[in-house]
Amino acid sequence: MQRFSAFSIIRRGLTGNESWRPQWRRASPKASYDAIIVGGGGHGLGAAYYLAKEHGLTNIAVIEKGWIGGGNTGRNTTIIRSNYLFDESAALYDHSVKLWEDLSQVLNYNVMFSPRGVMMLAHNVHDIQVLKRHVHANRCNGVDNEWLSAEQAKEFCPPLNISPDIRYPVLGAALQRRGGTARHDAVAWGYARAADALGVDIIENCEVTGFQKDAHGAIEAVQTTRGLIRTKKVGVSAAGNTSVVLGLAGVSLPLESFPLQALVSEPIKPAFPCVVMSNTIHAYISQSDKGELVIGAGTDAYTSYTQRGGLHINTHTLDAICELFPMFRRMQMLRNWGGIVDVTPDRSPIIAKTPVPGLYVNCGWGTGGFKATPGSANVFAWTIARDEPHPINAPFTIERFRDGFLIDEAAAAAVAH
Amino acid sequence: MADLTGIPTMNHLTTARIAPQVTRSHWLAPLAPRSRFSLRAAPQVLALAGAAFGVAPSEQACRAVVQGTRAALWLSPDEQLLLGLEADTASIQADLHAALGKAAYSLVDVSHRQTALEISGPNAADILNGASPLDLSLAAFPVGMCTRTLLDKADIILWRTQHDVFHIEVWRSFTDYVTGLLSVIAREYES
Amino acid sequence: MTQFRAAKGGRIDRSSAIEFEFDGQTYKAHPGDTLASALLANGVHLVGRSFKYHRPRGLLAAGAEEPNALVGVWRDSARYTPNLRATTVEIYPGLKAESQNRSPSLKFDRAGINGLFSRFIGAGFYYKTFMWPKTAWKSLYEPTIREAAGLGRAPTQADPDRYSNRHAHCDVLVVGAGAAGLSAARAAAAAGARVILCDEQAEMGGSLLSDVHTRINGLTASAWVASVLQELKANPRVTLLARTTAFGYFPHNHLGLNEKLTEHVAAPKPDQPRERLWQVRAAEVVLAMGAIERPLVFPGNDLPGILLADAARTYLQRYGVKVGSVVAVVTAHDSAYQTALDLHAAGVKIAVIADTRAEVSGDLAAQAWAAGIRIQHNSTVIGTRGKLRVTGIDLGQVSGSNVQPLESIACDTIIMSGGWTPSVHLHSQSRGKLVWDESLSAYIPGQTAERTRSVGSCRGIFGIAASLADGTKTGAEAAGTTSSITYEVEETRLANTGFIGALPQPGGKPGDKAFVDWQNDVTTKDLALAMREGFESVEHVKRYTTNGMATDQGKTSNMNALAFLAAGLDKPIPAVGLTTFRMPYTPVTFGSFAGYSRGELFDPVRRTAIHDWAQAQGAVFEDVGAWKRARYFPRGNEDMHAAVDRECVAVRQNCGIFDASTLGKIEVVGPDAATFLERLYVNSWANLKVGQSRYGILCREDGFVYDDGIIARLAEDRFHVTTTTGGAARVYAFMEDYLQTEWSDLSVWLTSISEQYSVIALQGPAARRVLEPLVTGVDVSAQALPHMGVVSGFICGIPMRLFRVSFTGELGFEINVPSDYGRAVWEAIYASGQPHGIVPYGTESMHVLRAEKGYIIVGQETDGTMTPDDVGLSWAIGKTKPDFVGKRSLARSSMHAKDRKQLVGLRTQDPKLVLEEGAQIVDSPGQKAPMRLIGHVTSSYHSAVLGHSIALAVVRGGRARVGQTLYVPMPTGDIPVIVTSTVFYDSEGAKLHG
Amino acid sequence: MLLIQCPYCGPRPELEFAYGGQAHIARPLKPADLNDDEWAAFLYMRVNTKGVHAERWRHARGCNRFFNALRDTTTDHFLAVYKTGEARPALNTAGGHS
Repeated sequence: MQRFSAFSIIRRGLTGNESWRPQWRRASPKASYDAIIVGGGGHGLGAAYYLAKEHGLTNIAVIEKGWIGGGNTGRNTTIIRSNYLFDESAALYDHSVKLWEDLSQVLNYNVMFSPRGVMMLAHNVHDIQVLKRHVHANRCNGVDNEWLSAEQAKEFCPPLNISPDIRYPVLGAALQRRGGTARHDAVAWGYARAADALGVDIIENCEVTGFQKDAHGAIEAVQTTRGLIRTKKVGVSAAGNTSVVLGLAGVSLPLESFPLQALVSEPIKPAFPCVVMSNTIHAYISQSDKGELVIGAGTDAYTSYTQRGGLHINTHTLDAICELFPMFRRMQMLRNWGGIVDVTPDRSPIIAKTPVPGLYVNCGWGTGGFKATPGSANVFAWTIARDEPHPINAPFTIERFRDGFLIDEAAAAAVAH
Repeated sequence: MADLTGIPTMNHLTTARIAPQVTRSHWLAPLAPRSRFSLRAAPQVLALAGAAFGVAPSEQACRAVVQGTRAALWLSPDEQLLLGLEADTASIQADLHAALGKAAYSLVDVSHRQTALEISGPNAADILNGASPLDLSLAAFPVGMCTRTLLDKADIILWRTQHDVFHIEVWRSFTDYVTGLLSVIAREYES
Repeated sequence: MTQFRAAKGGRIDRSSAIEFEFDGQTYKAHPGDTLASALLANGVHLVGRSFKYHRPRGLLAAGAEEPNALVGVWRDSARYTPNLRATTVEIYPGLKAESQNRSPSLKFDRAGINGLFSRFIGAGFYYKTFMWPKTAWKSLYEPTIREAAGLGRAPTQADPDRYSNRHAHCDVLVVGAGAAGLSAARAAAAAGARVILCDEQAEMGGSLLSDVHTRINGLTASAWVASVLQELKANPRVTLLARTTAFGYFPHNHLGLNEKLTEHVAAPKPDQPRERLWQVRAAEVVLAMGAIERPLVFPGNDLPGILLADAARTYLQRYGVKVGSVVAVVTAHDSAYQTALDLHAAGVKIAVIADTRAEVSGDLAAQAWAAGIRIQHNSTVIGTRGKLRVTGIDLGQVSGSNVQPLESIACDTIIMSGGWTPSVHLHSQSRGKLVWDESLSAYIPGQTAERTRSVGSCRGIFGIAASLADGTKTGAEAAGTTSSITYEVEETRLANTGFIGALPQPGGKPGDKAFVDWQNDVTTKDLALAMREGFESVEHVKRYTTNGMATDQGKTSNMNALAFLAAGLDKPIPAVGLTTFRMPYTPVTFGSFAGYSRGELFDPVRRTAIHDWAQAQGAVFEDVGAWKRARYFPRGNEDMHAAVDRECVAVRQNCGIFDASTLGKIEVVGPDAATFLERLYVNSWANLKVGQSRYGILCREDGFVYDDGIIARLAEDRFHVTTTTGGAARVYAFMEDYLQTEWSDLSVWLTSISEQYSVIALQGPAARRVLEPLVTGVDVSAQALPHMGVVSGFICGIPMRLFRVSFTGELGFEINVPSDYGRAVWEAIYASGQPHGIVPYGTESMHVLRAEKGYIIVGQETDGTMTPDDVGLSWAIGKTKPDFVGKRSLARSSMHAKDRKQLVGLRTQDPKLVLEEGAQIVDSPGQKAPMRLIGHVTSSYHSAVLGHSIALAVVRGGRARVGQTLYVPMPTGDIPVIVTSTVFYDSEGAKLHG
Repeated sequence: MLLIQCPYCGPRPELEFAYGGQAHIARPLKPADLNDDEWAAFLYMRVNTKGVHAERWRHARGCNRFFNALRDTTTDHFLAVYKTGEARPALNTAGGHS
């Protein structure tokens, strides 16, 4: 792997940048692998990296039906935080944040993790109760999250409108300083490059068309648009398309896929220092390093695989943004896009074994998957390598729905991801 | 002891922040109190109510039938909104119960649940379309058509009584919002 | 009269001169100018600095595709708009504009030095560095990058302007009012269709407005446009929308249009909205978006003074502006010859027409020849000269794959044409397919996904006659007919040729600083580097180099990048793929999406009939959903705690009056009403007698508590169901769902009566004495109306539904009266209560009073994961019922686990200490994070009546822990608490039944 | 914003409707007879079809009726709407504009 550094940039720059090599090989499928990851997003590429790095499985491949990082990894608002309510969630997401903190150095790829702080606004007494419950639970779990008065919130985020005259005045906020954002494409590319360096094959334009099982019903091969590939372990990280892929193996999941839209403004000089989320009025916003205001909209109401949604979602998102940040009314939307998010009944993910031996799944991240990328990839790799869950993802099974052990962040906190 | 039977209704509205607006583009004002009933039953039972109420409910979807001081608005295959004079509230109720007798139905007094507004004038439809996603052309929304729908963030019943006159029924706590919204939309037609 | 204003021509109003400011300097212009044309008229080409290298940039285009000339326009301190394209900013007297992304000035920009390091800061360099030391990213690198990035500055004050919204429907929506669009609209209108025609420009007509040669039906092009517009204006079924951009194509032929209403006005009227969002539902859509001229990619192609040939013609013929004095033309398409001839006719010297093609036929070449203009075939450009403005062009001669330097020619302007790229944006947004047309070397619309049709040059049909015919035929089709309209056209035919990719260079190497994406500073070298590093998917290259991601969304850059990529990968262009076209077509103001929604119109403010009374009494309100509820009624300078203490004591000692009107209410009527509730709620209802009420619990099918409320039986077939305030709408929908889709066998109907009744809660020992004198037709004695009894009668002559219920634990009544009478009845009760010390109390006191009794609030004690048993309500479950919603889920073993969180009471040792709601609970002191959390505090108050603080909490296995000491870990240390029963006050309920 | 054909009121904007999830999932008549897996399947398992999806809509801001629809989740085009209780209609030709 060509090492990245200021020095290498200058050295190769002086020779006309001719000596740069591909960041990862353009691999073609081998006849068989020790393990195959389906889905070349951050979660899948990350799982491959950790399988190779921490579990010594290097004869593995990531197969992606399109181009890597082209799904939700490249379509999200890059918010990273771990101030979740339940112990199980806090543990999972904080494991992730810890990995984020030195991911650039570990991968030798600048993923631009920027812990600029994630602030969640309270607009009524109920919000205050819910967010304070978060603050206390997080503190006791060793996750940073602090309560701010409206004035302190304004101090942390000057554009915030804390006037009592707005429809839902800001009464306070919960702030996680370690939270922030990262450069989404770089996460996929960084993992791809590092995994490739460890021998992992990254195979694009290769779609799964079926699974082949042995006499005991265990996975023995994957049928793809690029031929049959033998393997005894398959980890599926297919986000919105998980139901489709698992369906090929006869596994049905408690999932529904919805369109999720997001948008950016034209780039402007630094005007917004942190990430702000408001569940009550459904808005979240930050500013990218390129200068664009990055704004998340809600999901459309109906399941869909079209990767696009309605105009009304945008009007409702932007009226909330303009209400909270009235100086942004004259800003202009530059680009809008849609992703497909797979949602579970309790809005928490599934990272688990499936009823089919050798088949593992990492899905159900809804609107919150990006922040969990390293952590989820890390424990998913463990689960695949050892055929048993890591303690952190042990609660995130499929069976929890049968047994009623829901991890219901949505119902409990009603805080958007 | 205090007897309030005589006091004017619409306390809420008269203290609300709206007064009738008369402008070049439109006329917007609250309408007088009415007696209102939600009558829900199977279509054939609804038909029975016609004689007693004095208005045969429309069988066609989204149509209002008017007879003298009374009107029946189709809201759903099993739901009609009956409008009458405020003074007739008790008699309407009694007549309908008598007429429907043992039949299975639901008659509920909702006179005070909602208020009525009227918007009219050359720009009435344009102003409504500032917040209503419906096609309000006469072809798509003829005189006599009524429906529950949305006015931006409020539920309303929209009823076209004449080609440039719309009757709006809105739950009382949304009255301020609906009137406020319509007046803001209307402003540009004054400039 | 400035030196570059042509002697005649153009559509500007030369009779009046207006002044405007750019970067603090005052210039003259004419009405009808754009900021761009006015600057050119004043000889100003340098208008901006590029995103990364801060290279001096001039105008490239004359329309919405402009990548360079981004300016900020300043109306007043609250009306600053960044990143506007000078080519679309209409001049008005006093317009103030400023250039962006430069410091201190356009002519001298410190960051221009970046250019020297370009070899080190090429595509994606930032992914490879800024990683050491780790902490420096946040403290140093990122702030530096962010400061360097971004173009304009954000507005800093709230925008006072208004924005308008309009939903519209039509039979045919025509997007674009050039030859094809106008003829399509005309044909559709002639067929009687309801037509909306929109065009992004101030004047409709498109390229016809700068075409002085073509004749249509004997008229000049612009005269023909005027006549058609007049005809369409006169048609009441046609809506013409100029300055209106169709920016988004949404599912089911729903399109978003942005209309600019006041941007061109010096002093807009106060009530005039700045912009209007049109949300159009069209039965049929006709896209006539035209084509965009493609720039040529050659070394130094980004100097000020280098622009698109058609832009030069537009500036001349539409704005009467000459782009320079000595112009070199580089072209791969005939149309640039017309421009050269027009400029020549206007007295501009044409130094050379360098044509990339081997031979050129056709009238225009002949005319140029005749005019004595030098034409050089097989040309390429190997370099340009100049710093802040082009001063010369270095031509090369192509023979086969070999490129020889030819000569250097002095000029102050270069105009170029690589041919035309059809604007397929909206077709693609609608999810229509695109197909590669080799003969046009362009993508054109293929299979459609909506009811939409493309006409004219946006589908590769060039030429006025052809576009008029195409528009007419298609416009009629969209209106469901055929048209007999024909047009007589005299025009010069042009060959459909062009060049995509980078012009050939000596040695076959991509030359230096050959820009593909002007605004984002993406050169052929960046694209080459991306390919070298293995980024081959067009989406990867786009993201790695940021090509096409600038504010022009790649309108001038995508095709050249694609071709360069294809060449580099040695694949045919269609094999490389295409990036998705995304909404919006051009940037759209946030405010126009928000529309009227702000302040009270952001979300309805719901007020009860008693609200104004409470306000007059100085009540402090809280938002509960959309409702405003009185939280407490301070007297004098009481704070909330003082007011709440006083209110609570008053209720317990005398009586209090509370506005409960926001509670949800549903009247459930029909022969099967009881059966319905039996199946839905956990309780039994069959045995509930008429005139009685019962506390009901509603679970979701998953067994968790969903809502609760009092349900009264008014008659055998009539129930009055109350829900929580927040639950009103969702419980109604929940009931309708089961009725309509599961239990259609039941004869029962629902009617929301939430707002039919004002609900006045009268609570306290004196309640009966306050109520008695006001009511008629009812006996409110304890014998006649026991706890949970319900009766109809009159209060002050007003019909009422009287519930004897209590959410305080005191003797209590809830009086339901028709809402119009709510306030009057409230005031009558309040008056009657004066001798008994009645006080109004708010939601805060209500919370304390119910907590003293251990009554739960759904959403506070429960959180979507609690069963009825968890919150101590298993007593309410109808044990003998075979089924109810949620019963099966409650039978799962996990629902009976010993360590489930259960509702308990908590007492602190220090009676004054009030725990924080949401605080966590552990079973041993001194734990370090991560602690073993066993529960949390759900409600916590100071109880003035009891003289100590109280709290409710959910704790694992809580009911078995009563009497134990647990700990609430706070930053300041652990707070020991004793687990108690949930009932702190009148546990035997004597007062309730008094 | 989708345009949805209410079987009672005709074509109306999506804003007036509430999505009701997968259609034809009947609540078991005797839930007690189901084992935990069967009950969980009823509660939570959804086909989440990529293609023609039978789903429930409620004209919540209109006539308030639930009804069913066939929609292609890869295009969002509606292929059929039908009343609650009616069988899923067979599709003669898939596709077509909505």
